[in-house]
Amino acid sequence: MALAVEKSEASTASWEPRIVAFFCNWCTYAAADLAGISRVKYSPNMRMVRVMCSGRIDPSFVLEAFRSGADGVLIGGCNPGDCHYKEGNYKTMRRAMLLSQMLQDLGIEKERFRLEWICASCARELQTTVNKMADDLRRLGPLDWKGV
Amino acid sequence: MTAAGEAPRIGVYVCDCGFNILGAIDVPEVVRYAGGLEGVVLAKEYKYMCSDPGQDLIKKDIREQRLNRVVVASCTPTLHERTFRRVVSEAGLNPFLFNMVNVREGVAWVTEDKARATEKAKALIRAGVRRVALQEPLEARSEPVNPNVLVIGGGIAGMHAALSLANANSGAKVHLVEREPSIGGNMARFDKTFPTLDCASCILTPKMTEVKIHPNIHLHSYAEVVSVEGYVGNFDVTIEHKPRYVNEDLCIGCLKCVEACVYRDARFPNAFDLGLAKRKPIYIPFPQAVPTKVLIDPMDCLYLKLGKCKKTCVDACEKGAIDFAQAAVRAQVKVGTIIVATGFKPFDARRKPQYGYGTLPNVFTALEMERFLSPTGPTEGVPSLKDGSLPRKVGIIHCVGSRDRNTNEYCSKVCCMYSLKLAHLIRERTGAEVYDFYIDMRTPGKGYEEFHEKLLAEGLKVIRGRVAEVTTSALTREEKGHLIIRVEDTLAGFVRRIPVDMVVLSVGLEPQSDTQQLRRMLNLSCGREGFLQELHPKLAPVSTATDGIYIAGACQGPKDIPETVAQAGSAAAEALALVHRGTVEVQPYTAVVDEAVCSGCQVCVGMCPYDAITYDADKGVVHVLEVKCKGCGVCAAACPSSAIDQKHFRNAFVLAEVAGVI
Amino acid sequence: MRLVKTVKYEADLDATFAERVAAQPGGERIWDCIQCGTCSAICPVSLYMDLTPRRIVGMVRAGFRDEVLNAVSPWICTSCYACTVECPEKIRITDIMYVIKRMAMKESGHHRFVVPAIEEAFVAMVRKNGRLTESRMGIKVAAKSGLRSALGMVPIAWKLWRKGRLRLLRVERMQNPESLRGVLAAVEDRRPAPPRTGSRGSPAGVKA
Amino acid sequence: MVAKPKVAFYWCASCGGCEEAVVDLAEKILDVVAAVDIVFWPVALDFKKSDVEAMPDKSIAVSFINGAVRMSEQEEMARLLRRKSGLVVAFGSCAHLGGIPGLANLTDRESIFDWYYRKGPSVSGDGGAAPATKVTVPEGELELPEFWDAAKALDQVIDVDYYLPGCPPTPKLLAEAVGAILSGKSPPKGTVLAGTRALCHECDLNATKPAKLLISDVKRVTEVVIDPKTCYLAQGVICMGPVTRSGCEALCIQGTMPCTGCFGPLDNASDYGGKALSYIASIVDITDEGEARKVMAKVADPAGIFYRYSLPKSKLGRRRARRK
Amino acid sequence: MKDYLYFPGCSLKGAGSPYEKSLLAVFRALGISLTEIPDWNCCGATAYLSVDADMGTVLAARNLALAERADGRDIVAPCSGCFLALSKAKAMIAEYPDLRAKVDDALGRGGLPYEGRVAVRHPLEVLLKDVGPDRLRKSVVRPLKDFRVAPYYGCAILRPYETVDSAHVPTVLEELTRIAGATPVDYPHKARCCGGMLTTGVQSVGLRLAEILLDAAKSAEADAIVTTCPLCQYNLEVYQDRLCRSTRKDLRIPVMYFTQMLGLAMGMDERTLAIDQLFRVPVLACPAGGRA
Repeated sequence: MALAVEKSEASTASWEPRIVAFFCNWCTYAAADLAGISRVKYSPNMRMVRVMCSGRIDPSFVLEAFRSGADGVLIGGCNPGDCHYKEGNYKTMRRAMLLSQMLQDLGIEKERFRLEWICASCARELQTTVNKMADDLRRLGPLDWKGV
Repeated sequence: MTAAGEAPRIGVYVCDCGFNILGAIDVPEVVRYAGGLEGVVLAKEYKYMCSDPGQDLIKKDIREQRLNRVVVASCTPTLHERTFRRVVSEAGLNPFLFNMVNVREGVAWVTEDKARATEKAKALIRAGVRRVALQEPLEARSEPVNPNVLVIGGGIAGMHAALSLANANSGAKVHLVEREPSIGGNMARFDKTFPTLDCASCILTPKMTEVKIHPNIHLHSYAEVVSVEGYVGNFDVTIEHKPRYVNEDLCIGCLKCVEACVYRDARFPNAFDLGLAKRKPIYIPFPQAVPTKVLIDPMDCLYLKLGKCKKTCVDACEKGAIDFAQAAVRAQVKVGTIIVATGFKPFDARRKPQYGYGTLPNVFTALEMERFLSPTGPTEGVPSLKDGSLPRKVGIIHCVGSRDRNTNEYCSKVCCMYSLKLAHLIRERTGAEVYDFYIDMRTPGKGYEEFHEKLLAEGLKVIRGRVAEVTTSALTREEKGHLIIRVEDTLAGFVRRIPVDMVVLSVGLEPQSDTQQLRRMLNLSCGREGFLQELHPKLAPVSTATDGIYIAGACQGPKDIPETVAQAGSAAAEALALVHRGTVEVQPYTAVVDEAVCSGCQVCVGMCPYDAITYDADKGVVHVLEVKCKGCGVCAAACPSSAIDQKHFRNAFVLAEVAGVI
Repeated sequence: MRLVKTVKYEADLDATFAERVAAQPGGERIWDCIQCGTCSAICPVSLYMDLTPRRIVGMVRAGFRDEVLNAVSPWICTSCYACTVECPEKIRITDIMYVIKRMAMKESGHHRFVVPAIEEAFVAMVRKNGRLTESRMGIKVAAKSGLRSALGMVPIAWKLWRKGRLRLLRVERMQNPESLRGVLAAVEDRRPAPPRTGSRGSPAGVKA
Repeated sequence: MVAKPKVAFYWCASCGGCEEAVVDLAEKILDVVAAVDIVFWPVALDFKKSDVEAMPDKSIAVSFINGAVRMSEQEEMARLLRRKSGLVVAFGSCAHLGGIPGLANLTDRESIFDWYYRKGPSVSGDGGAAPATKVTVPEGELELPEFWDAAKALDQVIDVDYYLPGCPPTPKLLAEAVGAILSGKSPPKGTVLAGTRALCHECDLNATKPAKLLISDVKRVTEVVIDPKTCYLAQGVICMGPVTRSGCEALCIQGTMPCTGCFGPLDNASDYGGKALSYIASIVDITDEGEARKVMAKVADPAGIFYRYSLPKSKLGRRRARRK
Repeated sequence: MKDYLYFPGCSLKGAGSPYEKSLLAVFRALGISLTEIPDWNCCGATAYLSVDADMGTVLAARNLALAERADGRDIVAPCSGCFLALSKAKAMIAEYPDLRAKVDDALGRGGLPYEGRVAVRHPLEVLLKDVGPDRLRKSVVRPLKDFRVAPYYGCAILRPYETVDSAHVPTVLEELTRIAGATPVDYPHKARCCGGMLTTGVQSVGLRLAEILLDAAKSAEADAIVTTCPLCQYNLEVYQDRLCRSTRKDLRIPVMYFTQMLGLAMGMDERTLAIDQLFRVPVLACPAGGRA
């Protein structure tokens, strides 16, 4: 199918990690906008998927991302207490704790799955988080998920 | 096949945004690539998609090319999603069959390498195309807007906003909440204002009275907003009135009670005068206070403290206004929009011990100096030393707590100008020789630089250098008994030690200490300095990420009076626009239940912070109340049998996007 | 009076100087300097400096290599770190002074000054014994700092000796200094031998 | 007399419980035997592979294959039966989702061999002898089936028509299934022959849930005395009911054991473990990070708990293969 | 009681010996054991940073590594110079990966791994944070009544790291003084450089700084200056006569170590505390006090 073609296209030349990022519309996505407005450069390995609340993120999304070729998954949510929908981020926090453990049991290093609280004005934090993650992944190498 | 049934015919439009995107991304290549994606019938590049010709281009194609899906790759959706949704709907397409791909803030502006930026842009567009192919038509809901407005903060910003709103006679009632006993804010403390040197109270007092008497303004003084629930159009606000121990409706401000107080002389620090002047337990903060109502400080009042006192005040009051039994009362008000004008907090000079504030005599902050210079202040307008004598030499130190990574990195913007103002007034009142120690003299603004030059002409001694310390350790005879200012005269290139009698610290402006609680209560965000964050620095300077809440004045960042007033006006206008429209559009991103699959396990019920999900015991399934649902999607993520999904953010959409970006 | 041309042409400046300083640990932030002069003003010895710390940072940024490397200021810096603590831009001025001292030793032919000589004597002694023997160091210093001040030290030395705080015969030494020398050698090996122009044969002992 | 439809049963990597389930049909089995003619059932009747090979393609009406596919031999037999049968039913959790043997995917062949033939405490002597596909003995060379690196569900090796979930499937479901298939009123291909909603829907305790199903702690069955009258989740006991397909009529719960999920995910659910994890983490109502971490840590071995029966069919399928 | 590793440094083996004697005596009395780091080497001091920063860092790092190998307990570094040199090396290595690489490489040769595990502590910190004011107070048997002390911090323990106390308003020495029953006097520049670094090289400047300080302490009517650093002690003490002559001011004042002050309050005699090794012996109002 089309995907295969596009992938090979993307992965020409030296290998670069692919980071799928799920960002909360109110904080981390806003931080990304701010980063743009203030021209804060960060690694292009990260590609954002916007959701209204980090609490919308079904762990299956993360599993799907890894299965279909992501080398890392980043979730960006509001700081504890700051959720636009009161408590969505706490649910994300607990899911992430459990998911991270499960992923490690399945041989996926914890550096490959991160949950970060990045507020609407945290452009710099976003930059460091993304760059750090990209570096970690380069160190870890491709996940190249094989499945059964 | 799309949800709507017919095969997708997608149009992709990539915006150059002038050179913004074109410069960082190989747009033609991206367009070529997009053209080849599944379901895409046409892909085009244009200079400015948001411009009229750009918009017409889309409309034309929708009609002529029978597009049933549209993707625009340009700036962030927060900026123009609304615009383009309007465009597609004007062309007869459901606005939710449109998808915006963020290649400016998301790619062009944040990526160094053009090739990789181009690749990233392709990925995002690929994802956008896959997503839009699945998107389904939706109807945006609209809800009525309560015409009343809440204004938090009764300083110059709050007052101006309140008056602008009230004068519109839009039928809107303005609830102005001020936590101090009187409105007026910091401006009420000033003697003169720069650069015109006109008397602050002369321009402020009339405004204060107008606020008080205006039929459309409900003033809640000595009160605080304790909770805000709801959302744009209808907020439920709880206001707590602190007890004055004086019945506001009865008190006429004759002050007989104050004279009558058992305390013959004033001996308690008056907060309005920053503790420089004293007051009695029963007092009004300052002569022009509005409302002109007395209040009793329970910490100082004998009766309220110890339960026994002759209560001479009670006898003195003909109105019988004094009421020791008064307690805090909470009031509920409903409003549709909120303006936050909570102002700033002066930097605490104690955090710079090297300047000796609080440890060395005759070191004052600028705000204290404002009070000294005020005719109604502790020294009736003539600043004097602790021993009562007049200072012969005064040093004004700029940037105290500003432009300093050890305290606040930012420039507080107003200090240079107010320091010059203070310098002028101090010379005028005391005849002292005044030194201004500055890093850079920042005087942009109408008539500001002229003011600076006026001061230079007056003989103000300006020294370019940031003071390292104020010390009493004298190295020469003439230094003995003085405050010695240690500074490098950077223009001369020499270190100097300058003895003065009085030091004024031009402290910077900081966010109010309770900004974080306020931010949480109103669901706003703060910048790294801690000031409230505007939605967009240029295009939405008084709007916030939360619809219906606007910010004005120094709570958004350091500002002088003209700027504050201008912002207050525009915040009022934004609020009025909503009131005038009467309704708000609510995004239809609500949750939906597939009742054929729902097992009634009720996991979702506990998830919803708005109680929008109810369990139907007979059917053994749950229902979503659309009006209550705010569209966070937490329930969808939690639903164990994936029976709940979120409109416009369906699992399938998100997964399509994920597959796309990889 | 004779007039000297004080203009600086770009050719007189070293375009790479700032970068080289900034590349050293502690030098990174020179670009943040707002020339406020706090460093100079808090400095306990700036009153004696030919170039105030602020000017040094400014001149480093502008590429005044020779002027900076020949300045006295870095050599009278007492490493009290007051400037570093006070700097509103968190520039590590003390570290920058160290950077300049090191460069001066390697690059500027002429130390007009006794301090560098003392520093090198110190380093040499530690290389040898792994520790410092104050008495010996004192003698070396006296030798370098000229007869007059050397004589001035005699009564003090005498008193120290009487108080048992100066042991002339004892040399402080590690059990096995070789272990240390090995380590230091390793550091040497790791880098291309730098051109130590001048600093060896530099005329030391000139007083300030 | 009319030829009765031919039926085959086969047993791949499984415990044999599914075969038991067939026997558990009790007297009903007689009807089955009367209605069909069992042409292949290694556990009960003596047929050889060659007999099956001899049959014409598609001559078997239905093959019920249970167990995960772990070895080359099993794949071979599965393919053979597929060729010979009109319909193939993945019979039981293992064939359906990989089942308990699928948990082997939390490790790999190397590690398994290493433990069982070298490191394990029960290994005596020098160890080192790991199964090989070819062994030479005095009598000549023997061939053994190859043990794969990962266990698979049946439909990961052959095309499957229906799934009969459960560990084991209940006799009731089996009977219904057989009935449906034989009566020709066969459901659409790929159907899982059980409920279409989660277990809570047919669980009596669902009525006992509180207004808001939120818990402050998760407990293991061993930690508490379960009150059989109220929803186990409400008691803080992890129960897979909400995330598991119904059809078993809450047998375990009636036996005061929480559901462990043998019927697998619902049709919409993209990943069983992901969903299970998500809802459990969600209902634990703790906002303090430290506290939450403690409670989440009590969910020991999440992969094992949430993928107990379905690891091979999960999105990730197995533990990441060690990179050489 | 907690035990520590001990890094004496070169000064405490020389003119700073009274510091070492009194420190060891006081710590012993408080039941704290100090184990000298086996075959320690010079901390590198400031000299190395001016000549060869890498080597300076490696020198310091070697001592830290030795401490790790010994048993990784906290290092007590009484000499302010050493304290800073060690703390700084630790901080810099942590901050700069390539510096770290150099250190690993150099120490690696000697089969000495460096992990950055050990904490570098100043005795003041140990006394007030670990031992704690209460235990110290209990140990005081002879409060130094009416003894006016000018606390002098010097630079290195406050700047740039502020680990021991605040660089602007330090209070630990005052606290210790009060615990010893003496009276801390307030005077400017108590944390300002004494010029010790310069008296060797640029004596004029070094002595000027010392003069300012002595003058300030005298005019605050202090009976003694209490210091934490051998270099400061030396610089403030040994040039006093010369300064008196050159400035025609009376700048004579005893300069003692905080350990000596505490020791006196704990009732130890002057020999144990090596007070007799000072140029000027503090005069204590209280009985059994020192002689002039």
